[in-house]
Amino acid sequence: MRRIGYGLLLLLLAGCGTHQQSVTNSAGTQAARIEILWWWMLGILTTIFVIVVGFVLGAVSRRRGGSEQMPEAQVIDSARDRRLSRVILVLVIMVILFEFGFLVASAIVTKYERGMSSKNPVEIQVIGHRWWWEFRYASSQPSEVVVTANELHLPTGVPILIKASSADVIHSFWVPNIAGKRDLIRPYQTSMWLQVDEEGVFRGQCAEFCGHQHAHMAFYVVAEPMNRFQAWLQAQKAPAKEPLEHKARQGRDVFMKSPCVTCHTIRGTDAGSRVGPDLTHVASRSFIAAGTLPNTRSNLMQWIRDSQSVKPGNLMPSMDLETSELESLVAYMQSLK
Amino acid sequence: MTKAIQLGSLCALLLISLSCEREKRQVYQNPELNELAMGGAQNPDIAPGPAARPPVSQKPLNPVGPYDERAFEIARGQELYINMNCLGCHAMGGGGMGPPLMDDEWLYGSDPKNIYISIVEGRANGMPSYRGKMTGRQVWQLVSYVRSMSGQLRKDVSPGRTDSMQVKKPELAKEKETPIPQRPGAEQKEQQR
Amino acid sequence: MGTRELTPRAVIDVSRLPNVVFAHHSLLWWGTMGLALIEGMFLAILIGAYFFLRTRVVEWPPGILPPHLLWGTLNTVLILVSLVPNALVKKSARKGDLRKVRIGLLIMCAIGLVALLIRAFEFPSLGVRWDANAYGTAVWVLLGFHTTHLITDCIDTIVLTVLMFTDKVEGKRYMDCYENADYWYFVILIWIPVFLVTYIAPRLL
Amino acid sequence: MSTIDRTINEQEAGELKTKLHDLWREPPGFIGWFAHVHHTSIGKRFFVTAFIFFLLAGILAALMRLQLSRSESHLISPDLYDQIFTTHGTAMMFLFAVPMMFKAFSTYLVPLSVGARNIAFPRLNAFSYYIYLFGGILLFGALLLNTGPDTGWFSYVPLSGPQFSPGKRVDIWAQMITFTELSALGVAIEVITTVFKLRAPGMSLNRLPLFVWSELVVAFMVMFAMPAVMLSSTLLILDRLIGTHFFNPAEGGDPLLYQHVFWFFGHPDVYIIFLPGTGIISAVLAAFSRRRVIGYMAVVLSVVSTGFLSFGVWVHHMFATGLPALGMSFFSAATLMVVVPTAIQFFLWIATLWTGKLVIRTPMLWALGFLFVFLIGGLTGVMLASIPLDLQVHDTYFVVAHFHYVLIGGAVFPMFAGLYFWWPKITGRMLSETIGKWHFWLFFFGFNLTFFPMHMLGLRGMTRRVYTYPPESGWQYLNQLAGFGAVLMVFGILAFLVNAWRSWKGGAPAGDNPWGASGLEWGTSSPPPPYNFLFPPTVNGREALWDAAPDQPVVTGFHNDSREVLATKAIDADPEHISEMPGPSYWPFLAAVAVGGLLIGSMFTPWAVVWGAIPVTAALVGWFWPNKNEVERRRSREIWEPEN
Repeated sequence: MRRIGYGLLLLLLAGCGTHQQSVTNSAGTQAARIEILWWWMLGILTTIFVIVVGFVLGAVSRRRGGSEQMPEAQVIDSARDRRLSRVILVLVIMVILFEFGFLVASAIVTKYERGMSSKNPVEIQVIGHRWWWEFRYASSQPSEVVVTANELHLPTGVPILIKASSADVIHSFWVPNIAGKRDLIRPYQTSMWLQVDEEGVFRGQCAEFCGHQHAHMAFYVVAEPMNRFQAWLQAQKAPAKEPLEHKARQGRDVFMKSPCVTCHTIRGTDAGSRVGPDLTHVASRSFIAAGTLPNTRSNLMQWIRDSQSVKPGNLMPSMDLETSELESLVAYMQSLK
Repeated sequence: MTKAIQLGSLCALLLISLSCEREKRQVYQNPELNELAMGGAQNPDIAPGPAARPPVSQKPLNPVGPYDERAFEIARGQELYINMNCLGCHAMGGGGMGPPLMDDEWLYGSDPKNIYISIVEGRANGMPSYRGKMTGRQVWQLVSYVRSMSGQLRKDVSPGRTDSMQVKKPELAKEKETPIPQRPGAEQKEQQR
Repeated sequence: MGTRELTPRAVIDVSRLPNVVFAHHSLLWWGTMGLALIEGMFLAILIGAYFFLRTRVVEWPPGILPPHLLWGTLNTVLILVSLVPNALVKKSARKGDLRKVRIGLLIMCAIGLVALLIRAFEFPSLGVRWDANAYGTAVWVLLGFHTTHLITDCIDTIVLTVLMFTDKVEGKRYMDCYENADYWYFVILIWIPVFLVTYIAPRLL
Repeated sequence: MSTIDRTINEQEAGELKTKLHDLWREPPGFIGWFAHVHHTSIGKRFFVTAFIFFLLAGILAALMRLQLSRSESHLISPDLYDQIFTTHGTAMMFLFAVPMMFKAFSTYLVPLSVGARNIAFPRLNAFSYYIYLFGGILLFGALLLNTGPDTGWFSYVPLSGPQFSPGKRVDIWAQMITFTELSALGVAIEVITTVFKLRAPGMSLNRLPLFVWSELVVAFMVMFAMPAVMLSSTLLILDRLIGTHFFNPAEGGDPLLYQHVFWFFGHPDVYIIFLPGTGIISAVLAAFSRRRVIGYMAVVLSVVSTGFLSFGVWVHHMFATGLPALGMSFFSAATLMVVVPTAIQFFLWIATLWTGKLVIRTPMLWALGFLFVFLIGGLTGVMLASIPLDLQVHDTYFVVAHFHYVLIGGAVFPMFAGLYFWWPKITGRMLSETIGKWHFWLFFFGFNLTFFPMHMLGLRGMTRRVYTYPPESGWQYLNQLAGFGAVLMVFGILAFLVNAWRSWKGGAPAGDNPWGASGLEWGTSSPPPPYNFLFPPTVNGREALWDAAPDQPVVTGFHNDSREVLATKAIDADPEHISEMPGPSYWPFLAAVAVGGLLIGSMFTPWAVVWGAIPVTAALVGWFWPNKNEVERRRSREIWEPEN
């Protein structure tokens, strides 16, 4: 089921493929810099490892004192010990020099990430909730602010300013392929810059333990060229469309009468609570339940009827609606393009 | 040696067997809850949402709410209290437009079922009905939290302070109020407020 | 049974060594100092936390007056005065002068109890509850930390005094008195930073 | 102190033996068990108890591997999984690693290796044991009661705060910390006093065995680090139970304060766990290379400087919180600096191997395994010191792999090296070499198979503390590999248990010094008699037994009717005075029970602190109340030191 849905997602994002989530498969400026540092370190440290282990094995194979009964403790050749100590001194100095170089390299990488800036960057507020992500695209007029959840659209090739904060406990914002992580700690709001250089879909997730559903607190980054990004942003600004077909309209009524309305917002309707994710354009997203289930009809059904079977302990109650109600509700959800 | 092992495993089993009610983290509501809601209720349809539509039963009502001993559920109730904007009228229990919830006076009765009905049905003088806006389970969580506000619950399940401005003692420090029996005219009094 | 002679061997005969020793010679001293080190570390971190919290708000103390100085100062004076009888206990314990030790200990008990009594007035004089805000929390915990030491050392001293009036008086007891005096010095010492942070800092920050 | 020649004949020696035996032996029977105060019997308890907690926490680890061997597995619920990984981490850190490497090894071995007849403050030592035992029982009992802590072994606020962690789970975690750290602090005081005051004549500080040096440094680190964690957990429980505001941002508190205080303990703790290991390794390498370790002074200085530096690096656990860059790069540099002293020790060990006559026995195998495993952990540690690299792998399985290489490499491998090395001394019987080798190789391969793949998992984005993962992540195969490795480790441990059992039931008698090692502990019989040494020894060089003169003097002249020990001068260890050790007593146990009652009660009502204080005080008074006859005896033979 899940795999089918996943394939479906690929079709959905025609063209730009999903990337294997990995630190060593960078698609962002920071991640790329760090990846270079990583490979260098791996090389150098592996060499050191091989040499040291070589010496140990050499020593072991070198002089054996037999293994039957313990031989007498040997007389110490202090001259040789002193020679050895001098060699060790040299080695230690080399270690210190290497570490200094490493420190400088790291500092440069850090500086680059921190030094990034731009006149009027794309500014996005990332808010961690138990256990989902809220993304708010800043704008000069409050009415223009776009609020979405669990799917972060980013334009490629431009610096992006992330304003990170949390609504409850500590979460951590991390997309391995794009940049290092940043903790979201109430009451702080910290900012970090990042830049995506490749189009594609990248998985990100919460990296700080945040309770029962920490494991299912993921999101997807959709990186696309500026024009496509702008088009998407425009679409998201619009309020929810009046459902056309009858079933969807029934679904809307179910939504307004059921506990759904107490937690979710659908702009353009009476539903305006910010406890749960904003559902104005839920159908435009490729995943539901914070990157847990592909956004298919059957998954929506399962999620609404019995969210607790998917994410035990999450804050959305399992609602046993009657099948007809459920079907129309899902129809409504799917009409929210 | 072997004796020690036997003894140890025995103790282990014992502990598991008396595993604490207080600490249960249940993801589903236990079905008898809705019945509890219906027990003796005038209107079989008060239970919110389809979640609660079992046959009406005339069980004598329970002086203890189903979640009164579940720290986890009570904490969820507290969360609802904030998210559902109960604060709007009742503040953090001190009362405002609505009556205070942390004192000894209960206009509509202090036992869980009455509170349940107050929430689901709504009451005169501005308490809206939340029928259908919450699942039965959520209402019961809210009921238990509301009871903790006036110190009706055990201290080791009542919530501590929240990460917000402190306007009152945390529930686990609230001394128990003994509900005064309902006087006739309580509602008029309420109207004057 | 013939008792075979083992080879004559060098031995160190320790039978004439002293067994009543004071200051850093005695094991007890090392124990006391270890305790003092640990408690001092607690205090250091607590004070660190106090100033960390101070940096989190603009106004300190937030929206209330700093604590009244009266009781705090009174206690400081008393505690500093106790240096004298404490020194007496320590000195005469070293000499094994029972009379002076008893007098000194009695005075110390009295001072300790009075200090605790005054402490009971100090907490209200802070003018804030521990659960009001971070400032209240910090000062209450600081003062509570020192009060705990006051209480423990008070009990310690009382028990010791009782012992010194029984027939259990011996060299070991004098060592105890000596170390108890050392510990009281520590309690005095840590009171100074606690007083400065609790009472003076809010006036300066 | 002058030495004189006198003859000791067998009869005299024999009489002395029986006298000392009656004087020092522990009370018999089950009830008597609670009155034991000798460091060998308390030390053995620390070994056994810590090892049992190691096994229990290991079982929890196996459960986690089982759960993670399939994606989206519903074997274990998230709620239970959270309790399991929290208990696993907490138990391994607070109930196994520190108690085993510091409390057990130092309690049992330090007095023997400095030639003392008992540890300083033996009753405090017993108290430390019971309080630690109660802490452990509290934690695992809670887990069985479905009240196991579920917020991670570090319990970050606000997740562990009153709002987001209802119930008693986190309170139990916090009190468990208080129990175990109280015990650690007690042992620290005992070790420091023992090392400075009870050394054998002639064992000046610059002749202290390297193992004792590292335990001494650790004792000091415990004194400075443990208060921090006791404080962080106490502040947490105050916030939870009496509504203080240390971590409540709305009232001027700050969650970052918790992280600072916690990691100020947390990082030194890694070295508290690892430094005793280095001491054990130095001892084992010396014995099995048949030569002393090269560069005594260098080793000592690097251990000491590690101790100091480790207090300046805690912020590297907080790189991702977005603190100011400048401050962070300072801590990054400090972290890299800690590597230097460890590197020095490493090179010196290898030089020792290079110039020694190696004898490969099981203890030596474990020491060599340590060199291999810990090296990997150290090198990945260098990577983590870099802020950018850390930002990528922080809180992922890469870090999980790293610290298991450091902690299992730095604690478990040396622990087994030490156990195989000192087992003959402790039990008087040898362990089987064959089974020992099986144990080593199974554990060694199992370990690397389990934890090496986790580096890859981390780089592919698998974060820590997840109870499951999506199928499309492609993490399943590596996790299954790790699971297979875990199975091998389990078999390794089983091999050890079999080995221990067989040796216990009838292993070959060990003799005083089966390895021909140099430490003083090898100078007495195995297992040591209740008085440790018939004649307390004196020392003539760094390697006590190897450098001993043909007729090395011994200490005589105690009144053999009371537990007298010789106290020496702090630096140069000249005989200074006679100190009398307290005998068996039930009070430490009762005091521990009283303290336990107070701490557990305080989770339910603050008033427990008040009424709980009464039995505690009573117990302590009983503890210190002198015995009439003893007072008489002592008074009869007091010698006051002259006033200077």
